[in-house]
Amino acid sequence: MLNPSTLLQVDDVRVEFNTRRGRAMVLNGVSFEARAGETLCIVGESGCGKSMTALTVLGLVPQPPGRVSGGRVLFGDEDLLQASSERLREVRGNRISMIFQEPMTSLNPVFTVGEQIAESLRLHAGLDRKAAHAQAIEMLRQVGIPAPERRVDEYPHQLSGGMRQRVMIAMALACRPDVLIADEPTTALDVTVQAQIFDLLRDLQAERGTAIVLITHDMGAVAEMADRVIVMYAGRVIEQGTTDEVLRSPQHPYTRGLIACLPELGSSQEGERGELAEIAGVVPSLWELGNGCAFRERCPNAHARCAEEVPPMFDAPLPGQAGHAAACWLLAEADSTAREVAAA
Amino acid sequence: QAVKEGGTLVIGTGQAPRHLNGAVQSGIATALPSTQIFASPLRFDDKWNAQPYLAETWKLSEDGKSLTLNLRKNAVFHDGQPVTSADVAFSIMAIKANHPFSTMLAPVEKVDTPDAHTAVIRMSTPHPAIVLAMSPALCPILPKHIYGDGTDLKNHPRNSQNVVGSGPFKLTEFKPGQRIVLEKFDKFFLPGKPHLDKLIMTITPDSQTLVLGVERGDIQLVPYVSNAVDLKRMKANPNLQITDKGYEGIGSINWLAFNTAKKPLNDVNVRKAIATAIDKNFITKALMGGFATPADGPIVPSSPFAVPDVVKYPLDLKKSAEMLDAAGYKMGDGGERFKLTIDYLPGSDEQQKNVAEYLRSQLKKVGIAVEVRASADFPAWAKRIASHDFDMTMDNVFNWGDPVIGVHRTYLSTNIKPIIWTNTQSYSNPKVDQLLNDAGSIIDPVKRKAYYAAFEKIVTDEVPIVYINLTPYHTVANKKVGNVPQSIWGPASPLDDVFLK
Amino acid sequence: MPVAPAPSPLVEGARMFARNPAAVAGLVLLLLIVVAAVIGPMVFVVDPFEIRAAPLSPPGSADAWLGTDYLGRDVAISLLYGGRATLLVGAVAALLSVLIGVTLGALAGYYGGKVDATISRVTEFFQVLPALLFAMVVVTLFSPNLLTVTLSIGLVSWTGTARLARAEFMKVRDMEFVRAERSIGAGDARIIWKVILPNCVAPLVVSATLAIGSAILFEAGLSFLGLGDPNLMSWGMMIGSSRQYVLSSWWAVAIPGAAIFMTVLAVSLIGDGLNDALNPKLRER
Amino acid sequence: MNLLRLLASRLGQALLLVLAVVVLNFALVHSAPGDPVETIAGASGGMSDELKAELRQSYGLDKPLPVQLGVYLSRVARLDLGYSYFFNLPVVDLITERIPATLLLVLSSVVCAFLLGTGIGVLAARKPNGLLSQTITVLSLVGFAAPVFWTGIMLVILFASVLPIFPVSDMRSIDGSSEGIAGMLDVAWHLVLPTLTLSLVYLAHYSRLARASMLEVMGSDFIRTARAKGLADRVVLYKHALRNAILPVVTVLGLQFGNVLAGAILVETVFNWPGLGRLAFESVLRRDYPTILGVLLLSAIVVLVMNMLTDLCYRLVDPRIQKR
Amino acid sequence: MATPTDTAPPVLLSVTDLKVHFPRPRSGLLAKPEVVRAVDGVSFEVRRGTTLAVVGESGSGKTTTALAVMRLAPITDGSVRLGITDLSLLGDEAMRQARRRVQMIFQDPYSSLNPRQRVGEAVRAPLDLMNIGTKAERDARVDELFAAVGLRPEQQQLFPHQFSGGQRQRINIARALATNPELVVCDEPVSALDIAIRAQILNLLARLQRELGLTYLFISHDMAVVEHICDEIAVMYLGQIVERAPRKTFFARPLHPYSAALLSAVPTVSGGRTRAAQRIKLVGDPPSPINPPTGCRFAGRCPVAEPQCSQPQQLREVQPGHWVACHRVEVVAGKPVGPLQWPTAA
Ligand SMILES: Nc1ncnc2c1ncn2[C@@H]1O[C@H](COP(=O)(O)OP(=O)(O)OP(=O)(O)O)[C@@H](O)[C@H]1O
Ligand SMILES: Nc1ncnc2c1ncn2[C@@H]1O[C@H](COP(=O)(O)OP(=O)(O)OP(=O)(O)O)[C@@H](O)[C@H]1O
Ligand SMILES: [Mg+2]
Ligand SMILES: [Mg+2]
Repeated sequence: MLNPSTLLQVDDVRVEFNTRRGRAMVLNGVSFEARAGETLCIVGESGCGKSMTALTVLGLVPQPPGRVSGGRVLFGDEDLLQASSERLREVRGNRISMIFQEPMTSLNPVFTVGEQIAESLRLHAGLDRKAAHAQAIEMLRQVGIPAPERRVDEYPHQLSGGMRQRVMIAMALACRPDVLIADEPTTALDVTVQAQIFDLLRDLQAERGTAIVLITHDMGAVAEMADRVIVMYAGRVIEQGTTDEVLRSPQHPYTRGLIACLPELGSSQEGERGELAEIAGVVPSLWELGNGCAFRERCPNAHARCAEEVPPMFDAPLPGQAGHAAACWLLAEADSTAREVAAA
Repeated sequence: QAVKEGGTLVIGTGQAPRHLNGAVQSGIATALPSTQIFASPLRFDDKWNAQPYLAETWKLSEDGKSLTLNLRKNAVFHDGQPVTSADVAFSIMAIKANHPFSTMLAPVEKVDTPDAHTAVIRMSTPHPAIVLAMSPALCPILPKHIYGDGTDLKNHPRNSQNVVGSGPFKLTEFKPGQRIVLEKFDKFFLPGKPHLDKLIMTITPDSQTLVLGVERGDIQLVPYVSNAVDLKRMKANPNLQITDKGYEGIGSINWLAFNTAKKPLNDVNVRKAIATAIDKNFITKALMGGFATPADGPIVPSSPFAVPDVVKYPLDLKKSAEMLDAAGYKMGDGGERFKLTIDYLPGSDEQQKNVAEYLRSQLKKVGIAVEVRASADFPAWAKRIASHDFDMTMDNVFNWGDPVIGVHRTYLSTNIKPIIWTNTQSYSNPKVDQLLNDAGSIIDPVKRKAYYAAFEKIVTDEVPIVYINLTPYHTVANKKVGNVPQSIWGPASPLDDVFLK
Repeated sequence: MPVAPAPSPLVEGARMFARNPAAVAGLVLLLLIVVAAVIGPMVFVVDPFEIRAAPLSPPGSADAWLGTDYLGRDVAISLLYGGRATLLVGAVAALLSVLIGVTLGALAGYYGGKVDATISRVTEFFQVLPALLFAMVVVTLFSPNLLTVTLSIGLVSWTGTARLARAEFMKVRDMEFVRAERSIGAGDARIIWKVILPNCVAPLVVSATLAIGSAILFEAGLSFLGLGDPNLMSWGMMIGSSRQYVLSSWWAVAIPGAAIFMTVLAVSLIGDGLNDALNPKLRER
Repeated sequence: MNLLRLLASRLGQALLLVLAVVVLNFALVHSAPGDPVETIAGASGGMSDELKAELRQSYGLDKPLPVQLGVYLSRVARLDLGYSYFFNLPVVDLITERIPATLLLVLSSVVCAFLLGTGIGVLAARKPNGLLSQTITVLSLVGFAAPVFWTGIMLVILFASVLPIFPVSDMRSIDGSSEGIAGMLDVAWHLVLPTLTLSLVYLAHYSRLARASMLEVMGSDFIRTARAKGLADRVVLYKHALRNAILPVVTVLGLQFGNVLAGAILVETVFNWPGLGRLAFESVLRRDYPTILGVLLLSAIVVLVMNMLTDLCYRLVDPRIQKR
Repeated sequence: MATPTDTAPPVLLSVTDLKVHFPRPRSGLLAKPEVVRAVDGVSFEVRRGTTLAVVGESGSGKTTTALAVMRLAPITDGSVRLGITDLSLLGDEAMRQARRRVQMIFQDPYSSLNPRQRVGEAVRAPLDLMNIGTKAERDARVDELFAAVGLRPEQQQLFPHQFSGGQRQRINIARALATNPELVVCDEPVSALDIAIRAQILNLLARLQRELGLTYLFISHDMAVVEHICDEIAVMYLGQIVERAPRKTFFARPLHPYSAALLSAVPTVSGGRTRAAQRIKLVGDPPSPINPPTGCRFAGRCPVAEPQCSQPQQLREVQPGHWVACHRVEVVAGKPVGPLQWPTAA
């Protein structure tokens, strides 16, 4: 299964939060891999653990109250969860870097953007002050900021949201990382600006072969950006596969529902307007997950088994979709029938 | 004991002088520095005897209406100008015009200056206090060439800056409210004096700081200490010497004054009843730690005019109650006959506030409800008393040497004025007026004493004032200090004799 | 989904508070002090100014177990009676300062613009005046008694609350539920007092608690300078009047000081506890 | 250019405030019962009515109040604060002589409290549940709760008798006419206890504030960004967090200056420090109106200047401010 | 349906040349005052029972327009007419009375409910404030509303924090419907919600419109949502409407370059990467509303701008019901043609 171009492999990672309300299982065995030159998208509803997954990779889970209680994060053949904090710092911002959701608050308001970019260059690339400054200007130019010589000495509050997000990207890419994790980099931005940012990410990836892990909740963005997708629900990966596979033939009822309930552009041209499909109910509380499939309460096809056992990943029963898998007991039946058919 | 020359004496004081010119400002705060800077015609020893100072000799005429002063020829001011009779004449007239003790030089009409070193003070009536009025604290001789420039003397800029006198020390630094630094005047007219090189007066309103300073040896001399707790503490200190001599001149009495114009205090029997209910012994022993002595009359015992034969009111609560009953103030509901207020001079708790509070609890025992009215500051108290808006008040009043200066003012019916430290009791007895006026216009001390004896008998009988105690002023000095001032004016006299061992 | 019984925010806050041992300790301490100050004088009906034993008896003496001051007044009894004045002045002055502060802050924060500018100037003005000095002047000018002392403390110490209230009101004013309230036709008064105020109550309660502490300290400071009500035994006055004798009777200063300290400490502990209990951010954890 | 304009407008506002302070104080002082002449009369042992009237006239107290105010304002504008009733010296001289002592005390306390306070606060924020952090929470409460004059007196007791290593009163040794280095050392020596006393309160305050603000900043997004860059904890803490965390402390510092000055009155009284506070206190007791007015005015100016200075500091630390 | 024929429903809301300017606090005594032209001359009409959607970038003045319609933002100039009443002229009391006819649903389900008020109270408040019905009638109405938005009556006793985002938005809707309003202004009612919840709320809104004949002024920046729900659409850019058209016409062929660019920028599941590759690329960010350019406000970012664009642009009707403010839109053979063609493959 391990692809030679795999840069980062997350394997069965578990994170829990100990709070006054009790223990919340925020991540319950999340696995995925990021490959060079490829974009992996993580989608899911708010609170399903997308950001936490990203933070776990970089060892930034707030501790306490959080705790990584299991799994491995393999970077090369090194388990980052076991690495020393010095080693982690060497990796962060250098080999694996990250862009955050809120460009408004993710930049330090009291330093110039140039300084914030140059800082990681000085740290990781060992550049001196002048060289780092020059390189910062270069980075700003590369992310498409006009008049970078002037902008480099400005403070974050003097820039618009889109520009700030570009600065974040410049900062993240300054040391030419192998992996870039982008946590909803465009949710706070307008669509026209989002498009610019996506274009930029794509161009930079094409140029450098960076592996991008893009976290989003927008299916359209997934379709546009992703090579492969994982869908998360309540701290678990419930479906994974290539973008085409997951979007065209979703296997998990949740994924299916998610795609069906999207209003799509172009609907006006298709005659009468219909009702949108709905997924009833809400995401269960992470404190009360219990046994069984977390989606069972909202699932139209739930049956007894769903309440008893957490479904493992089953390969999609579709021809030619090797990597496509989903965690649903419905597939187990299909799986077994398929196997029976194969055996027969 | 051999006198040693030189050294710096640090004097600690709690009172900040407004300025340093004793000619226009009374009070011990100013007197302390003023007597070092300015010389006066005469000075006094510890037995009320006048001594030569600027005047080598002096003579009071037979009729008591003129005093001739023969000045030294070698006396110069700090700026080098000689001291002449013109300066004396100027100063005496200036004091008459500006000093708050209006009775002190009231009879003075003019000062003749037959020559540069003779001054003759001419008075309209015989004035018994004239010699005492020549004391350092009361009659500083100012240089006419400086203070005679026509500027209002009370607000003269040279009262606090660049002050020039002819005394043993000259001013080098005056930080208002903080410190005064004086240096030996090397052309002082008394040969070989002063012994000290430098005098520093450090002003600290906090008595604790003074005590600490003395204990540590930072401060060598503290005058006017009256606080029992401090005195007790310092008395126990082997490095310190402590004396109550030197306060005969000012003659400070702590007393309870009645507003005799107000009911029920206009009734002499009520006043007597109150006096009878007061335990002076408790006050002096318990409240004042045994340092104070009870006072029984208007003139301090150390004065030549004091008499022991006055009406006294030994403590007798039962009798007091009977007297009140007899006066028609029967015990009402809740054991209360009537209500009174008592004020006190703010600032010196032990002498004033504590006694007032003691009186409240004591008078309650005979059925008088007393409310202690506190004044936040001196002006608040002064205003109440001056406007006669009080029932009783604790007060602290000085004899200032001669009764003419410090005693008459309290009892003369002509002196019922809206001013504090006048006859704010509204006490009026023609007999007393007569006695005082007579005593104030003759010179013969024996006759005067007789008048005062009669006076004392009357006022102690009519009790416009209950004399509580003599203020237990003490001078605390380091054992290293020699010749701690002991004259009747104590520290408010030139410290030219003081030295450091 | 089963519906949980609706816990009111108050109950929730109380529960949070009860879980904080320091805050509970503060509450217990304060209750003890208040009870002592209220009940004490009822049990020992005496004149606290009365001289009861030899002056300067150290603590542990037979007649006065906390000693006597320079006058022979019982420190323990003074302490009981003094607590009344101190607590009373503290509480009333704090109330006054909170009232002024919240009202002005609310108006400034809610209306903004010119109202805000005017009120902010006034606030700034009172901030520029050194509070204690100003209070000293007021008290001496108008004779020191319970009323002037309380008023002057209230008058000089409201600025902090006003700023806080202003900031909170500005924050809440722009929230959508306030807009929603206006869109259903609510008037300014209702919005200010019924809608916004309850939502700023947490920081304001905390600030009010702390204001009590400050007012007590303030009263003590004035009394210490001799500017308290002289006919009223208070802790600050005990310190102020015994200060002259501190070298001979440390207890007469140390004990009332410790009482002030304990009271203010208790109040601050409660304030801290309330801060945690009323802070929804912390509650979620 | 923007800064200049801003400074000018701030200055204008400050002037208005000062004017308001002057007018209010004047009105207050003159609306109160009690008469300064009574004080002078009292202090000089009584005075006749004519003398008092004369005195009133010479101080201009006989004129109608608005006239007095006008005269006072025009004199204030010329930096003439009149003559002290008590000392009969120019108030300006009296005050200027006391300013250095007070400024020395206040600044040294504030600087100590600020530096130490933020330092401790930051250390505590590193481990919000650690021992140091808990200690600071407790200590800051203690510092807040202890009346400043009481702390001072306790220190006096301690250092007066038990451990006499620091002077407990005044600013210089009594006979110390020492100049230069020795004089400065002498002053520094005397400064220790008053500074300690005054700074304890603010130390408590600032450390608490710094800790809270630091904790808040440490939870913010940009700190996560800095971490994600691979910066060492030290750099994150001292470079990225501290500059932001210090802002509320600076704000409070500026706002509280009036309080610090007030605290100085108590401390100056306890330690007999020859500063403005003591002068103010004594003038209040003596009803020395010109001096009281002068001190109030000057304190207001000092507070305003300090506010402006903190504002300037704020500008240096926080680039966002320039936009407003 | 969207073409103005005799059968078209009557106009309910009519906004004419609306301007909302906010004076900015001066930065100092001497600084010159600045004005934020949040809404700068906006006109539109909404017909009874239909939905007009307003889209635009963040900061383009959508919310301000909505608030001005509600009289919650100060109207600098222009008029807002509801039926025959001119809301902009009403006094305080008359406005209070008029409020029962217009209600609003806010964007953020978390901050639009008073955290200290039980949700039943929140829904009741409009009835109480406007004195509608007796107490019993009000209780009944609240129950009815809860049922209508799909909540259980016993949930009235809970506090907002005990609800999920979607439920809160239902409560908001219930509150807005309490007074039986004719017009409901919805300011981004679903943009803070998760995809799965979004569909529930959109369906609810559509159902309520059908059942109650509501009129919506629907503000959003999500083109897909807008296309789903609206009858007419207005595109705002920097305080002005640049294009207004019936749904079908607009989504088939937006005319204004900005509309075209906006539409092309929306990523879709079906479009995927192909669509991304074809999109109209814009550069830069919208200028500030403080000192907007005098001419076409989009000219700075417009790929087809020409010197003439610095002239003020009038909104003109290029085909019945289709208005656009771009002089480069031409009418060729009765059909309007925009300067930027997209999607290239329709
Ligand atoms: N400090 C914390 N204490 C307790 N729970 C936390 C904490 N931080 C995060 N969580 C929980 O962890 C879960 C996952 O959070 P995460 O931020 O990864 O979600 P997400 O998928 O990124 O959501 P969003 O789309 O809203 O960003 C959430 O349910 C959240 O409640
Ligand atoms: N009260 C106000 N004072 C000053 N400026 C304001 C005010 N309200 C809004 N603005 C400004 O008016 C402009 C338009 O704001 P508005 O909220 O209407 O935009 P919007 O289109 O709703 O944006 P978003 O999509 O972000 O909600 C913005 O630049 C905003 O900063
Ligand atoms: Mg997230
Ligand atoms: Mg908006």
